[in-house]
Amino acid sequence: MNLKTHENNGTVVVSLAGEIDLEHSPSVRKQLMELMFDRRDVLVDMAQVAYIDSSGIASLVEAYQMARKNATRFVLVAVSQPALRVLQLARLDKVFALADTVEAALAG
Amino acid sequence: MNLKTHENNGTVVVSLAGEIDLEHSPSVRKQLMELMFDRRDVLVDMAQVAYIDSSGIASLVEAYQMARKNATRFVLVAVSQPALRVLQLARLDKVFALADTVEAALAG
Amino acid sequence: MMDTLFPARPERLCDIRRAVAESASRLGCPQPVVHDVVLAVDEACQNIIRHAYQGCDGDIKVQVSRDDHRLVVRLIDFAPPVDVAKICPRSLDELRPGGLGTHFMRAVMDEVAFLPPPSGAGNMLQMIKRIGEP
Amino acid sequence: MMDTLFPARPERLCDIRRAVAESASRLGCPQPVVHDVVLAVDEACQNIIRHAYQGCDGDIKVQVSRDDHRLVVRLIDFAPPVDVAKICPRSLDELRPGGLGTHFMRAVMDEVAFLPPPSGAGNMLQMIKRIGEP
Ligand SMILES: Nc1ncnc2c1ncn2[C@@H]1O[C@H](COP(=O)(O)OP(=O)(O)O)[C@@H](O)[C@H]1O
Ligand SMILES: Nc1ncnc2c1ncn2[C@@H]1O[C@H](COP(=O)(O)OP(=O)(O)O)[C@@H](O)[C@H]1O
Repeated sequence: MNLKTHENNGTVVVSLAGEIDLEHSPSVRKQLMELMFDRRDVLVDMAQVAYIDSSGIASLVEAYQMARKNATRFVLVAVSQPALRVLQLARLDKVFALADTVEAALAG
Repeated sequence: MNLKTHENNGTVVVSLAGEIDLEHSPSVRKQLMELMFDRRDVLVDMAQVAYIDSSGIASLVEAYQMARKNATRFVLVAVSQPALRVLQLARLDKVFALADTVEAALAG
Repeated sequence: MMDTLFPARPERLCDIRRAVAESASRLGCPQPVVHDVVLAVDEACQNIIRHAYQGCDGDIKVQVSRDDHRLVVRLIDFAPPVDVAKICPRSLDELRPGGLGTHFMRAVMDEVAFLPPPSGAGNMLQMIKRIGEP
Repeated sequence: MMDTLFPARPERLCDIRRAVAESASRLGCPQPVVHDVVLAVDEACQNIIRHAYQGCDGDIKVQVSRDDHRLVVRLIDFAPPVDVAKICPRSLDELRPGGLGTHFMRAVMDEVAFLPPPSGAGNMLQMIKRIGEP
Protein backbone atom coordinates (compact mmCIF):
# COMPACT_ATOMS: atom_id res chain seq x y z
CA MET A 1 0.00 0.00 0.00
CA ASN A 2 1.13 3.46 -0.78
CA LEU A 3 -0.52 6.80 -0.01
CA LYS A 4 0.67 10.10 -1.43
CA THR A 5 -0.91 13.51 -1.19
CA HIS A 6 -0.48 16.68 -3.16
CA GLU A 7 -2.39 19.92 -3.33
CA ASN A 8 -4.13 21.30 -6.34
CA ASN A 9 -5.73 24.73 -5.95
CA GLY A 10 -6.64 24.20 -2.29
CA THR A 11 -7.95 20.67 -2.86
CA VAL A 12 -5.97 17.74 -1.48
CA VAL A 13 -5.47 14.88 -3.91
CA VAL A 14 -4.80 11.60 -2.09
CA SER A 15 -3.35 8.94 -4.37
CA LEU A 16 -3.90 5.41 -3.09
CA ALA A 17 -2.01 2.52 -4.61
CA GLY A 18 -1.64 -1.18 -3.99
CA GLU A 19 -3.64 -3.32 -1.60
CA ILE A 20 -5.87 -1.60 0.95
CA ASP A 21 -6.59 -4.39 3.40
CA LEU A 22 -6.89 -4.80 7.16
CA GLU A 23 -3.15 -4.29 7.51
CA HIS A 24 -3.19 -0.92 5.78
CA SER A 25 -6.68 0.52 6.15
CA PRO A 26 -6.06 1.89 9.68
CA SER A 27 -3.31 4.10 8.29
CA VAL A 28 -5.46 5.16 5.32
CA ARG A 29 -8.29 5.94 7.75
CA LYS A 30 -6.00 7.95 10.00
CA GLN A 31 -4.63 10.08 7.16
CA LEU A 32 -8.06 10.69 5.63
CA MET A 33 -9.56 11.59 9.01
CA GLU A 34 -6.78 14.11 9.67
CA LEU A 35 -7.68 15.85 6.41
CA MET A 36 -11.34 15.73 7.44
CA PHE A 37 -10.55 17.26 10.85
CA ASP A 38 -8.81 20.07 8.98
CA ARG A 39 -11.96 20.42 6.85
CA ARG A 40 -10.07 19.96 3.61
CA ASP A 41 -11.69 19.18 0.26
CA VAL A 42 -10.35 15.77 -0.74
CA LEU A 43 -10.12 13.80 -3.97
CA VAL A 44 -9.04 10.17 -3.63
CA ASP A 45 -7.30 8.92 -6.74
CA MET A 46 -7.97 5.17 -6.82
CA ALA A 47 -6.55 4.36 -10.26
CA GLN A 48 -3.72 2.29 -8.79
CA VAL A 49 -5.76 0.39 -6.19
CA ALA A 50 -5.12 -3.28 -6.96
CA TYR A 51 -7.25 -4.57 -4.10
CA ILE A 52 -9.56 -3.17 -1.47
CA ASP A 53 -11.64 -5.02 1.11
CA SER A 54 -14.41 -4.06 3.54
CA SER A 55 -11.94 -2.50 5.97
CA GLY A 56 -10.67 -0.17 3.25
CA ILE A 57 -14.21 0.65 2.19
CA ALA A 58 -15.08 1.39 5.84
CA SER A 59 -12.32 4.03 5.94
CA LEU A 60 -13.76 5.69 2.85
CA VAL A 61 -17.29 5.62 4.31
CA GLU A 62 -16.11 7.20 7.54
CA ALA A 63 -14.32 9.99 5.67
CA TYR A 64 -17.33 10.49 3.41
CA GLN A 65 -19.66 10.85 6.40
CA MET A 66 -17.33 13.36 8.01
CA ALA A 67 -17.12 15.35 4.77
CA ARG A 68 -20.90 15.44 4.53
CA LYS A 69 -21.15 16.71 8.09
CA ASN A 70 -18.56 19.42 7.38
CA ALA A 71 -19.98 20.22 3.93
CA THR A 72 -16.58 19.64 2.36
CA ARG A 73 -15.90 17.72 -0.86
CA PHE A 74 -14.97 14.04 -0.90
CA VAL A 75 -14.73 12.49 -4.36
CA LEU A 76 -13.38 9.14 -5.52
CA VAL A 77 -11.49 9.51 -8.77
CA ALA A 78 -10.58 7.04 -11.53
CA VAL A 79 -11.68 4.07 -9.45
CA SER A 80 -9.83 0.95 -10.64
CA GLN A 81 -11.75 -2.11 -11.83
CA PRO A 82 -11.14 -4.24 -8.71
CA ALA A 83 -12.10 -1.36 -6.41
CA LEU A 84 -15.23 -0.61 -8.43
CA ARG A 85 -16.32 -4.24 -8.13
CA VAL A 86 -16.16 -3.98 -4.35
CA LEU A 87 -17.92 -0.60 -4.25
CA GLN A 88 -20.68 -2.14 -6.36
CA LEU A 89 -20.99 -5.14 -4.05
CA ALA A 90 -21.52 -2.64 -1.21
CA ARG A 91 -23.86 -0.59 -3.43
CA LEU A 92 -21.71 2.40 -2.60
CA ASP A 93 -21.09 3.28 -6.25
CA LYS A 94 -24.47 5.04 -5.95
CA VAL A 95 -23.52 6.82 -2.72
CA PHE A 96 -20.03 8.21 -3.22
CA ALA A 97 -19.33 11.05 -5.60
CA LEU A 98 -17.25 9.49 -8.40
CA ALA A 99 -15.23 11.20 -11.12
CA ASP A 100 -13.26 9.84 -14.07
CA THR A 101 -10.26 12.11 -13.73
CA VAL A 102 -8.74 14.50 -11.21
CA GLU A 103 -9.23 17.30 -13.73
CA ALA A 104 -12.95 16.55 -14.09
CA ALA A 105 -13.34 16.38 -10.32
CA LEU A 106 -11.52 19.70 -9.83
CA ALA A 107 -13.63 21.33 -12.50
CA GLY A 108 -16.93 19.87 -11.23
CA MET B 1 2.82 -16.71 33.33
CA ASN B 2 3.77 -20.28 33.90
CA LEU B 3 1.68 -23.42 33.53
CA LYS B 4 2.83 -26.86 34.68
CA THR B 5 0.92 -30.09 34.82
CA HIS B 6 1.48 -33.32 36.68
CA GLU B 7 -0.65 -36.36 37.29
CA ASN B 8 -1.85 -37.60 40.61
CA ASN B 9 -3.82 -40.86 40.60
CA GLY B 10 -5.43 -40.20 37.21
CA THR B 11 -6.25 -36.58 38.01
CA VAL B 12 -4.34 -33.83 36.21
CA VAL B 13 -3.07 -31.05 38.45
CA VAL B 14 -2.49 -27.84 36.50
CA SER B 15 -0.34 -25.34 38.41
CA LEU B 16 -0.82 -21.77 37.24
CA ALA B 17 1.61 -19.09 38.30
CA GLY B 18 2.19 -15.43 37.58
CA GLU B 19 -0.04 -13.07 35.65
CA ILE B 20 -2.94 -14.54 33.67
CA ASP B 21 -3.87 -11.67 31.39
CA LEU B 22 -4.93 -11.19 27.78
CA GLU B 23 -1.42 -12.07 26.63
CA HIS B 24 -1.41 -15.45 28.36
CA SER B 25 -5.02 -16.52 28.77
CA PRO B 26 -5.30 -17.90 25.20
CA SER B 27 -2.56 -20.39 25.98
CA VAL B 28 -4.11 -21.28 29.37
CA ARG B 29 -7.44 -21.76 27.60
CA LYS B 30 -5.88 -23.96 24.93
CA GLN B 31 -4.17 -26.23 27.42
CA LEU B 32 -7.22 -26.51 29.65
CA MET B 33 -9.47 -27.24 26.68
CA GLU B 34 -7.16 -30.00 25.47
CA LEU B 35 -7.52 -31.68 28.84
CA MET B 36 -11.28 -31.21 28.62
CA PHE B 37 -11.37 -32.76 25.14
CA ASP B 38 -9.55 -35.74 26.62
CA ARG B 39 -12.20 -35.83 29.38
CA ARG B 40 -9.62 -35.59 32.13
CA ASP B 41 -10.40 -34.71 35.75
CA VAL B 42 -8.56 -31.45 36.41
CA LEU B 43 -7.49 -29.54 39.49
CA VAL B 44 -6.15 -26.03 38.90
CA ASP B 45 -3.68 -24.98 41.58
CA MET B 46 -3.94 -21.20 41.76
CA ALA B 47 -1.77 -20.56 44.80
CA GLN B 48 0.86 -18.76 42.74
CA VAL B 49 -1.48 -16.63 40.62
CA ALA B 50 -0.35 -13.05 41.21
CA TYR B 51 -2.92 -11.53 38.85
CA ILE B 52 -5.86 -12.68 36.79
CA ASP B 53 -8.23 -10.61 34.70
CA SER B 54 -11.54 -11.27 32.94
CA SER B 55 -9.82 -13.04 30.04
CA GLY B 56 -8.22 -15.50 32.44
CA ILE B 57 -11.52 -16.00 34.25
CA ALA B 58 -13.19 -16.61 30.87
CA SER B 59 -10.79 -19.50 30.19
CA LEU B 60 -11.70 -21.04 33.54
CA VAL B 61 -15.41 -20.63 32.86
CA GLU B 62 -15.10 -22.28 29.47
CA ALA B 63 -13.24 -25.24 30.94
CA TYR B 64 -15.74 -25.48 33.81
CA GLN B 65 -18.66 -25.59 31.38
CA MET B 66 -17.00 -28.28 29.33
CA ALA B 67 -16.29 -30.32 32.46
CA ARG B 68 -19.92 -30.06 33.50
CA LYS B 69 -21.03 -31.26 30.08
CA ASN B 70 -18.63 -34.19 30.26
CA ALA B 71 -19.34 -34.90 33.93
CA THR B 72 -15.63 -34.66 34.73
CA ARG B 73 -14.13 -32.85 37.72
CA PHE B 74 -12.85 -29.30 37.54
CA VAL B 75 -11.75 -27.81 40.85
CA LEU B 76 -9.86 -24.61 41.68
CA VAL B 77 -7.39 -25.21 44.45
CA ALA B 78 -5.67 -22.87 46.93
CA VAL B 79 -6.89 -19.77 45.10
CA SER B 80 -4.55 -16.85 45.85
CA GLN B 81 -5.89 -13.65 47.39
CA PRO B 82 -5.74 -11.54 44.20
CA ALA B 83 -7.45 -14.29 42.18
CA LEU B 84 -10.14 -14.77 44.84
CA ARG B 85 -10.91 -11.04 44.75
CA VAL B 86 -11.58 -11.27 41.00
CA LEU B 87 -13.64 -14.47 41.32
CA GLN B 88 -15.72 -12.70 43.94
CA LEU B 89 -16.23 -9.66 41.73
CA ALA B 90 -17.59 -12.07 39.10
CA ARG B 91 -19.59 -13.91 41.77
CA LEU B 92 -17.93 -17.09 40.54
CA ASP B 93 -16.65 -18.06 43.98
CA LYS B 94 -20.16 -19.49 44.41
CA VAL B 95 -20.10 -21.31 41.07
CA PHE B 96 -16.73 -23.04 40.83
CA ALA B 97 -15.80 -25.95 43.04
CA LEU B 98 -13.05 -24.65 45.32
CA ALA B 99 -10.67 -26.57 47.56
CA ASP B 100 -8.00 -25.42 50.01
CA THR B 101 -5.36 -27.97 49.08
CA VAL B 102 -4.64 -30.45 46.32
CA GLU B 103 -4.86 -33.24 48.88
CA ALA B 104 -8.31 -32.14 50.04
CA ALA B 105 -9.50 -31.90 46.43
CA LEU B 106 -8.13 -35.35 45.59
CA ALA B 107 -9.78 -36.79 48.68
CA GLY B 108 -13.10 -35.00 48.08
CA MET C 1 -5.69 -28.90 -2.85
CA MET C 2 -4.42 -26.39 -0.31
CA ASP C 3 -4.26 -26.95 3.45
CA THR C 4 -2.11 -24.38 5.22
CA LEU C 5 -1.92 -22.83 8.67
CA PHE C 6 -1.42 -19.06 8.87
CA PRO C 7 -1.01 -16.78 11.90
CA ALA C 8 -4.23 -14.79 12.35
CA ARG C 9 -2.69 -11.36 11.85
CA PRO C 10 -3.59 -8.45 9.55
CA GLU C 11 -0.12 -8.47 7.97
CA ARG C 12 -0.50 -12.12 6.95
CA LEU C 13 -3.72 -11.58 4.99
CA CYS C 14 -1.71 -10.80 1.86
CA ASP C 15 -0.02 -14.22 2.08
CA ILE C 16 -3.40 -15.87 2.49
CA ARG C 17 -4.76 -14.01 -0.55
CA ARG C 18 -1.75 -15.03 -2.68
CA ALA C 19 -1.99 -18.67 -1.66
CA VAL C 20 -5.75 -18.89 -2.17
CA ALA C 21 -5.54 -17.17 -5.56
CA GLU C 22 -2.89 -19.60 -6.72
CA SER C 23 -4.77 -22.61 -5.44
CA ALA C 24 -8.13 -21.56 -6.88
CA SER C 25 -6.51 -20.89 -10.27
CA ARG C 26 -4.80 -24.26 -10.24
CA LEU C 27 -8.11 -25.91 -9.41
CA GLY C 28 -9.64 -24.39 -12.52
CA CYS C 29 -11.39 -21.22 -11.38
CA PRO C 30 -11.68 -18.55 -14.04
CA GLN C 31 -9.89 -15.31 -13.12
CA PRO C 32 -12.90 -13.16 -12.11
CA VAL C 33 -14.09 -15.97 -9.85
CA VAL C 34 -10.61 -16.19 -8.32
CA HIS C 35 -10.84 -12.51 -7.40
CA ASP C 36 -14.22 -12.99 -5.74
CA VAL C 37 -13.11 -16.07 -3.82
CA VAL C 38 -10.03 -14.21 -2.61
CA LEU C 39 -12.22 -11.35 -1.37
CA ALA C 40 -14.53 -13.77 0.46
CA VAL C 41 -11.61 -15.55 2.12
CA ASP C 42 -9.99 -12.25 3.10
CA GLU C 43 -13.24 -11.04 4.66
CA ALA C 44 -13.76 -14.29 6.54
CA CYS C 45 -10.16 -14.22 7.83
CA GLN C 46 -10.57 -10.58 8.87
CA ASN C 47 -13.58 -11.56 10.92
CA ILE C 48 -11.61 -14.35 12.56
CA ILE C 49 -8.83 -11.88 13.41
CA ARG C 50 -11.16 -9.10 14.56
CA HIS C 51 -14.08 -10.93 16.16
CA ALA C 52 -12.93 -14.46 17.00
CA TYR C 53 -9.35 -13.88 18.19
CA GLN C 54 -9.91 -10.17 18.97
CA GLY C 55 -6.28 -9.20 18.76
CA CYS C 56 -4.93 -12.27 20.53
CA ASP C 57 -2.52 -14.65 18.87
CA GLY C 58 -3.97 -17.60 17.03
CA ASP C 59 -3.94 -19.49 13.76
CA ILE C 60 -6.22 -19.93 10.78
CA LYS C 61 -6.17 -23.14 8.80
CA VAL C 62 -7.10 -22.45 5.20
CA GLN C 63 -8.26 -25.36 3.05
CA VAL C 64 -9.15 -25.06 -0.62
CA SER C 65 -10.27 -28.05 -2.62
CA ARG C 66 -12.39 -29.00 -5.57
CA ASP C 67 -15.37 -31.32 -5.36
CA ASP C 68 -16.68 -31.87 -8.87
CA HIS C 69 -18.11 -28.51 -10.00
CA ARG C 70 -17.65 -26.85 -6.65
CA LEU C 71 -14.71 -24.99 -5.20
CA VAL C 72 -14.78 -25.66 -1.46
CA VAL C 73 -13.03 -23.33 0.98
CA ARG C 74 -12.81 -24.12 4.66
CA LEU C 75 -11.46 -21.81 7.33
CA ILE C 76 -10.77 -23.34 10.70
CA ASP C 77 -9.87 -21.34 13.80
CA PHE C 78 -9.05 -22.26 17.38
CA ALA C 79 -10.83 -19.38 19.08
CA PRO C 80 -13.76 -19.75 21.47
CA PRO C 81 -16.91 -20.91 19.64
CA VAL C 82 -18.71 -18.08 17.89
CA ASP C 83 -22.34 -17.27 18.64
CA VAL C 84 -23.56 -17.70 15.06
CA ALA C 85 -26.85 -15.94 15.85
CA LYS C 86 -24.89 -12.70 16.31
CA ILE C 87 -23.44 -12.73 12.81
CA CYS C 88 -25.62 -10.74 10.51
CA PRO C 89 -24.70 -8.42 7.67
CA ARG C 90 -26.00 -4.88 8.03
CA SER C 91 -28.63 -3.59 5.66
CA LEU C 92 -26.94 -1.88 2.73
CA ASP C 93 -29.41 0.98 3.03
CA GLU C 94 -27.92 1.97 6.34
CA LEU C 95 -24.68 3.84 5.73
CA ARG C 96 -22.03 3.16 8.34
CA PRO C 97 -18.36 2.23 8.14
CA GLY C 98 -18.59 -1.44 9.19
CA GLY C 99 -20.77 -4.45 8.61
CA LEU C 100 -19.86 -5.25 5.01
CA GLY C 101 -17.69 -8.35 5.34
CA THR C 102 -20.39 -11.00 5.76
CA HIS C 103 -22.39 -9.29 3.01
CA PHE C 104 -19.45 -9.59 0.60
CA MET C 105 -18.97 -13.25 1.49
CA ARG C 106 -22.60 -14.09 0.81
CA ALA C 107 -22.72 -11.94 -2.31
CA VAL C 108 -19.80 -13.61 -4.08
CA MET C 109 -20.05 -17.21 -2.82
CA ASP C 110 -22.89 -19.65 -3.41
CA GLU C 111 -22.90 -21.08 0.11
CA VAL C 112 -21.50 -19.75 3.38
CA ALA C 113 -22.07 -21.73 6.55
CA PHE C 114 -20.50 -22.61 9.87
CA LEU C 115 -20.11 -26.38 10.18
CA PRO C 116 -19.26 -28.34 13.34
CA PRO C 117 -15.48 -27.88 13.68
CA PRO C 118 -13.04 -30.79 13.96
CA SER C 119 -12.29 -31.78 17.55
CA GLY C 120 -9.92 -29.32 19.20
CA ALA C 121 -10.80 -26.50 16.81
CA GLY C 122 -13.05 -23.54 17.65
CA ASN C 123 -14.98 -22.79 14.47
CA MET C 124 -15.15 -23.94 10.87
CA LEU C 125 -16.59 -21.76 8.14
CA GLN C 126 -17.28 -23.41 4.80
CA MET C 127 -17.74 -21.38 1.64
CA ILE C 128 -18.63 -22.94 -1.70
CA LYS C 129 -18.44 -21.52 -5.19
CA ARG C 130 -19.90 -23.39 -8.15
CA ILE C 131 -17.51 -23.41 -11.09
CA GLY C 132 -17.65 -24.86 -14.59
CA GLU C 133 -16.42 -28.24 -15.86
CA PRO C 134 -12.87 -29.07 -14.78
CA MET D 1 0.64 12.55 37.05
CA MET D 2 1.08 9.96 34.32
CA ASP D 3 0.51 10.56 30.61
CA THR D 4 1.98 7.82 28.46
CA LEU D 5 1.28 6.29 25.06
CA PHE D 6 1.36 2.48 24.78
CA PRO D 7 0.90 0.21 21.77
CA ALA D 8 -2.52 -1.46 22.03
CA ARG D 9 -1.24 -5.03 22.23
CA PRO D 10 -1.90 -7.85 24.70
CA GLU D 11 1.81 -8.18 25.50
CA ARG D 12 2.01 -4.53 26.53
CA LEU D 13 -0.73 -4.78 29.14
CA CYS D 14 1.81 -5.78 31.78
CA ASP D 15 3.72 -2.53 31.17
CA ILE D 16 0.50 -0.57 31.49
CA ARG D 17 -0.34 -2.32 34.76
CA ARG D 18 3.13 -1.61 36.20
CA ALA D 19 3.03 2.05 35.21
CA VAL D 20 -0.50 2.62 36.51
CA ALA D 21 0.25 0.84 39.80
CA GLU D 22 3.31 3.00 40.34
CA SER D 23 1.51 6.19 39.45
CA ALA D 24 -1.56 5.44 41.60
CA SER D 25 0.68 4.60 44.55
CA ARG D 26 2.66 7.77 44.11
CA LEU D 27 -0.59 9.76 44.01
CA GLY D 28 -1.54 8.35 47.40
CA CYS D 29 -3.81 5.37 46.68
CA PRO D 30 -3.78 2.69 49.36
CA GLN D 31 -2.53 -0.67 48.12
CA PRO D 32 -5.90 -2.52 47.82
CA VAL D 33 -7.25 0.41 45.82
CA VAL D 34 -4.18 0.31 43.58
CA HIS D 35 -4.97 -3.33 42.75
CA ASP D 36 -8.55 -2.49 41.86
CA VAL D 37 -7.58 0.50 39.73
CA VAL D 38 -5.01 -1.64 37.90
CA LEU D 39 -7.69 -4.26 37.19
CA ALA D 40 -10.09 -1.62 35.85
CA VAL D 41 -7.44 -0.09 33.60
CA ASP D 42 -6.39 -3.53 32.32
CA GLU D 43 -10.00 -4.41 31.51
CA ALA D 44 -10.59 -1.11 29.75
CA CYS D 45 -7.38 -1.50 27.73
CA GLN D 46 -8.34 -5.08 26.83
CA ASN D 47 -11.61 -3.79 25.46
CA ILE D 48 -9.78 -1.18 23.41
CA ILE D 49 -7.49 -3.89 22.01
CA ARG D 50 -10.27 -6.43 21.40
CA HIS D 51 -13.27 -4.31 20.47
CA ALA D 52 -12.00 -0.90 19.36
CA TYR D 53 -8.82 -1.78 17.43
CA GLN D 54 -9.90 -5.42 16.83
CA GLY D 55 -6.42 -6.75 16.26
CA CYS D 56 -5.19 -3.79 14.22
CA ASP D 57 -2.25 -1.69 15.31
CA GLY D 58 -3.01 1.37 17.38
CA ASP D 59 -2.09 3.21 20.54
CA ILE D 60 -3.62 3.83 23.93
CA LYS D 61 -2.85 7.01 25.84
CA VAL D 62 -3.05 6.36 29.56
CA GLN D 63 -3.44 9.34 31.87
CA VAL D 64 -3.57 9.09 35.65
CA SER D 65 -3.93 12.15 37.83
CA ARG D 66 -5.28 13.25 41.14
CA ASP D 67 -7.97 15.86 41.57
CA ASP D 68 -8.45 16.50 45.27
CA HIS D 69 -9.95 13.30 46.71
CA ARG D 70 -10.37 11.61 43.37
CA LEU D 71 -7.99 9.50 41.32
CA VAL D 72 -8.79 10.22 37.68
CA VAL D 73 -7.83 7.75 34.93
CA ARG D 74 -8.33 8.57 31.28
CA LEU D 75 -7.79 6.15 28.41
CA ILE D 76 -7.70 7.67 24.95
CA ASP D 77 -7.67 5.63 21.76
CA PHE D 78 -7.55 6.49 18.08
CA ALA D 79 -9.92 3.82 16.81
CA PRO D 80 -13.26 4.50 15.13
CA PRO D 81 -15.82 5.93 17.56
CA VAL D 82 -17.47 3.25 19.67
CA ASP D 83 -21.23 2.81 19.73
CA VAL D 84 -21.60 3.31 23.48
CA ALA D 85 -25.14 1.89 23.42
CA LYS D 86 -23.65 -1.50 22.59
CA ILE D 87 -21.49 -1.65 25.70
CA CYS D 88 -23.31 -3.46 28.43
CA PRO D 89 -22.03 -5.91 31.03
CA ARG D 90 -23.69 -9.30 31.01
CA SER D 91 -25.86 -10.36 33.89
CA LEU D 92 -23.74 -12.25 36.40
CA ASP D 93 -26.49 -14.88 36.67
CA GLU D 94 -25.85 -15.95 33.13
CA LEU D 95 -22.75 -18.16 33.04
CA ARG D 96 -20.66 -17.68 29.93
CA PRO D 97 -16.96 -17.11 29.32
CA GLY D 98 -17.06 -13.41 28.33
CA GLY D 99 -18.78 -10.21 29.33
CA LEU D 100 -17.05 -9.55 32.66
CA GLY D 101 -14.72 -6.66 31.82
CA THR D 102 -17.18 -3.78 31.98
CA HIS D 103 -18.71 -5.31 35.08
CA PHE D 104 -15.31 -5.31 36.82
CA MET D 105 -14.67 -1.72 35.81
CA ARG D 106 -17.98 -0.54 37.25
CA ALA D 107 -17.63 -2.69 40.35
CA VAL D 108 -14.26 -1.32 41.42
CA MET D 109 -14.42 2.29 40.22
CA ASP D 110 -16.85 4.98 41.38
CA GLU D 111 -17.46 6.45 37.93
CA VAL D 112 -16.93 5.02 34.45
CA ALA D 113 -17.96 7.10 31.43
CA PHE D 114 -17.04 7.85 27.85
CA LEU D 115 -16.39 11.57 27.42
CA PRO D 116 -16.04 13.47 24.14
CA PRO D 117 -12.49 12.66 23.00
CA PRO D 118 -9.91 15.34 22.17
CA SER D 119 -9.83 16.29 18.49
CA GLY D 120 -8.13 13.63 16.40
CA ALA D 121 -8.75 10.86 18.95
CA GLY D 122 -11.38 8.17 18.67
CA ASN D 123 -12.65 7.56 22.18
CA MET D 124 -11.93 8.68 25.71
CA LEU D 125 -12.96 6.62 28.72
CA GLN D 126 -12.76 8.28 32.10
CA MET D 127 -12.73 6.28 35.33
CA ILE D 128 -12.75 7.88 38.76
CA LYS D 129 -11.97 6.41 42.15
CA ARG D 130 -12.57 8.37 45.33
CA ILE D 131 -9.62 8.12 47.69
CA GLY D 132 -8.91 9.52 51.14
CA GLU D 133 -7.09 12.70 52.14
CA PRO D 134 -3.72 13.19 50.40
N1 LIG E 1 -15.78 -15.06 12.90
C1 LIG E 1 -16.61 -14.34 13.67
N2 LIG E 1 -16.64 -14.53 14.99
C2 LIG E 1 -17.45 -13.81 15.79
N3 LIG E 1 -18.28 -12.85 15.35
C3 LIG E 1 -18.32 -12.60 14.05
C4 LIG E 1 -17.49 -13.31 13.14
N4 LIG E 1 -17.75 -12.85 11.91
C5 LIG E 1 -18.68 -11.88 12.06
N5 LIG E 1 -19.03 -11.72 13.33
C6 LIG E 1 -20.06 -10.77 13.86
O1 LIG E 1 -20.89 -10.38 12.77
C7 LIG E 1 -20.86 -8.95 12.60
C8 LIG E 1 -20.93 -8.59 11.11
O2 LIG E 1 -19.70 -8.93 10.48
P1 LIG E 1 -19.24 -8.17 9.16
O3 LIG E 1 -20.40 -8.14 8.23
O4 LIG E 1 -18.02 -8.83 8.65
O5 LIG E 1 -18.99 -6.68 9.56
P2 LIG E 1 -17.98 -6.02 10.61
O6 LIG E 1 -16.96 -7.06 10.90
O7 LIG E 1 -17.43 -4.83 9.90
O8 LIG E 1 -18.82 -5.65 11.80
C9 LIG E 1 -19.59 -8.50 13.28
O9 LIG E 1 -19.68 -7.16 13.76
C10 LIG E 1 -19.44 -9.51 14.42
O10 LIG E 1 -20.22 -9.11 15.53
N1 LIG F 1 -13.82 -0.08 23.96
C1 LIG F 1 -14.87 -0.73 23.40
N2 LIG F 1 -15.15 -0.52 22.10
C2 LIG F 1 -16.18 -1.14 21.51
N3 LIG F 1 -16.99 -2.01 22.12
C3 LIG F 1 -16.77 -2.29 23.40
C4 LIG F 1 -15.70 -1.66 24.11
N4 LIG F 1 -15.74 -2.13 25.37
C5 LIG F 1 -16.76 -2.99 25.44
N5 LIG F 1 -17.40 -3.10 24.26
C6 LIG F 1 -18.60 -3.93 23.99
O1 LIG F 1 -19.20 -4.25 25.22
C7 LIG F 1 -19.28 -5.67 25.41
C8 LIG F 1 -19.07 -6.05 26.85
O2 LIG F 1 -17.73 -5.84 27.22
P1 LIG F 1 -17.07 -6.64 28.42
O3 LIG F 1 -18.00 -6.57 29.59
O4 LIG F 1 -15.70 -6.11 28.65
O5 LIG F 1 -17.04 -8.16 27.99
P2 LIG F 1 -16.34 -8.90 26.74
O6 LIG F 1 -15.32 -7.95 26.23
O7 LIG F 1 -15.76 -10.13 27.33
O8 LIG F 1 -17.46 -9.17 25.78
C9 LIG F 1 -18.24 -6.25 24.45
O9 LIG F 1 -18.56 -7.55 24.03
C10 LIG F 1 -18.25 -5.24 23.32
O10 LIG F 1 -19.28 -5.55 22.41
